[in-house]
Amino acid sequence: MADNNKNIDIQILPGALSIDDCYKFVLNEKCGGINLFVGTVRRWNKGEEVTHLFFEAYVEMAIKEMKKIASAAIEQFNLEKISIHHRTGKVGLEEIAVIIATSSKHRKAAIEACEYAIDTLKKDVPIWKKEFLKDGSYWVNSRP
Amino acid sequence: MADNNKNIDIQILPGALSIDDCYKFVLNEKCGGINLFVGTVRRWNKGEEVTHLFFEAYVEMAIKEMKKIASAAIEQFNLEKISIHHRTGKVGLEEIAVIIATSSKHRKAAIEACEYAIDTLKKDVPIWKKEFLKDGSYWVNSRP
Amino acid sequence: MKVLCFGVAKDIVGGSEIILNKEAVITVADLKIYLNKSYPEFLKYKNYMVAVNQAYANDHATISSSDEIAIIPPVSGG
Amino acid sequence: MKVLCFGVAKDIVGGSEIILNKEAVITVADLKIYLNKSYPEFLKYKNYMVAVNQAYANDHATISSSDEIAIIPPVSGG
Repeated sequence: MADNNKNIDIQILPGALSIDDCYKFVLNEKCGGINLFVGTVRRWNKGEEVTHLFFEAYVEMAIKEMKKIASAAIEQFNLEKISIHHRTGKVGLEEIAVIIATSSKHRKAAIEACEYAIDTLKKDVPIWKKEFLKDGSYWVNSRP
Repeated sequence: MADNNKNIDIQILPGALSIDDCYKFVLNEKCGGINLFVGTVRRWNKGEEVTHLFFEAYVEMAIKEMKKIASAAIEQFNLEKISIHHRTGKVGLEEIAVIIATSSKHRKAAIEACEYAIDTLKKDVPIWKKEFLKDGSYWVNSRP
Repeated sequence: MKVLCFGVAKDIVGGSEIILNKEAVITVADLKIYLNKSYPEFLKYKNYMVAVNQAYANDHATISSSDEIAIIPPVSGG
Repeated sequence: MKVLCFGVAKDIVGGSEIILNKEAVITVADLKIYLNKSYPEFLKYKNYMVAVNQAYANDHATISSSDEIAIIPPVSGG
């Protein structure tokens, strides 16, 4: 895992995320395929109108879990580099909540690793999303 | 297909491609997932050292084939939008040869549609890549 | 024993941490029983996890006041 | 009959298009036989395709000098 550290970029940020930052981190001359997944805030969720989201993170543990995901992705998919950035605080419509960028020699690995990473992030990483609707708000996955 | 046109952005460009342009095209408030595949030029290919690539396109037909791929991807994966940009001419190491961006309500569709689009592009679109090595050059897939 | 609270747990206990009246070593299962008794609203969210020293812990794990303990409601990042 | 050439086909014929000495309607298969005879190097790249009016055409398709015809060697975009 230590050897991978220079190939792993994990950040939890209170301000706007940058696709360019993630792209530049993973770009390198060994790779022909870069995949970026970008999670954005949408207005409609199951017929309800969202005004914005609020993300809270258990930052220290979230970073550890994100590093585990990154190391596992590098290992399983033979990636060169991976960057995972997650936003905290209030996030408006069409703004970016999360970016995952992966690079590998061949495209299939980069795409599949990215899908693995976002799926696992949503399952394991201690970050919580509060959805603000026109009429009220609730923590997603903890709605009574 | 006509209805899809405002959701499809196909470009073949002789200058540097912009991830930001593709991202902005597909971003919209109906979508929570955006996936970008970026094909870059790598230095090493099967042990040979590449100095640069040169792409030639049968532009009119390539655009038609790319539109077919885009329409099929929207249809099959229920995408909102798709952007496909391909470079022509000389492309240096770490520069971008192709970008595919997809947006959909949910992440899985965006990721899978992007993979479908790049796989199909490489199979069907009349664009040819000449690989320049330290000692010679050849058209990829037409090496004698 | 200090317990960090996030997401809906913060709303239930009314703050970002709670101090439990327990100094002896207990298990995660004991902690959950205690929490459910002290804050019955937790019973609505039975599938919360507990992290010990920034890693998920199972019900049999033991905890003491020197550990960093956190209530982890169902996550929803991304 | 004008035929557009791309990629390795351009190298084989020495230019971006060739004018064939055929004005009558023929099939794609006929065109390929003609090309392979006129430029034997095409035999090394047997898996090339022919496009008629900017769409892939099979061997049975007929072509005339009013069509836009192109030799499509194995593609390698992306």
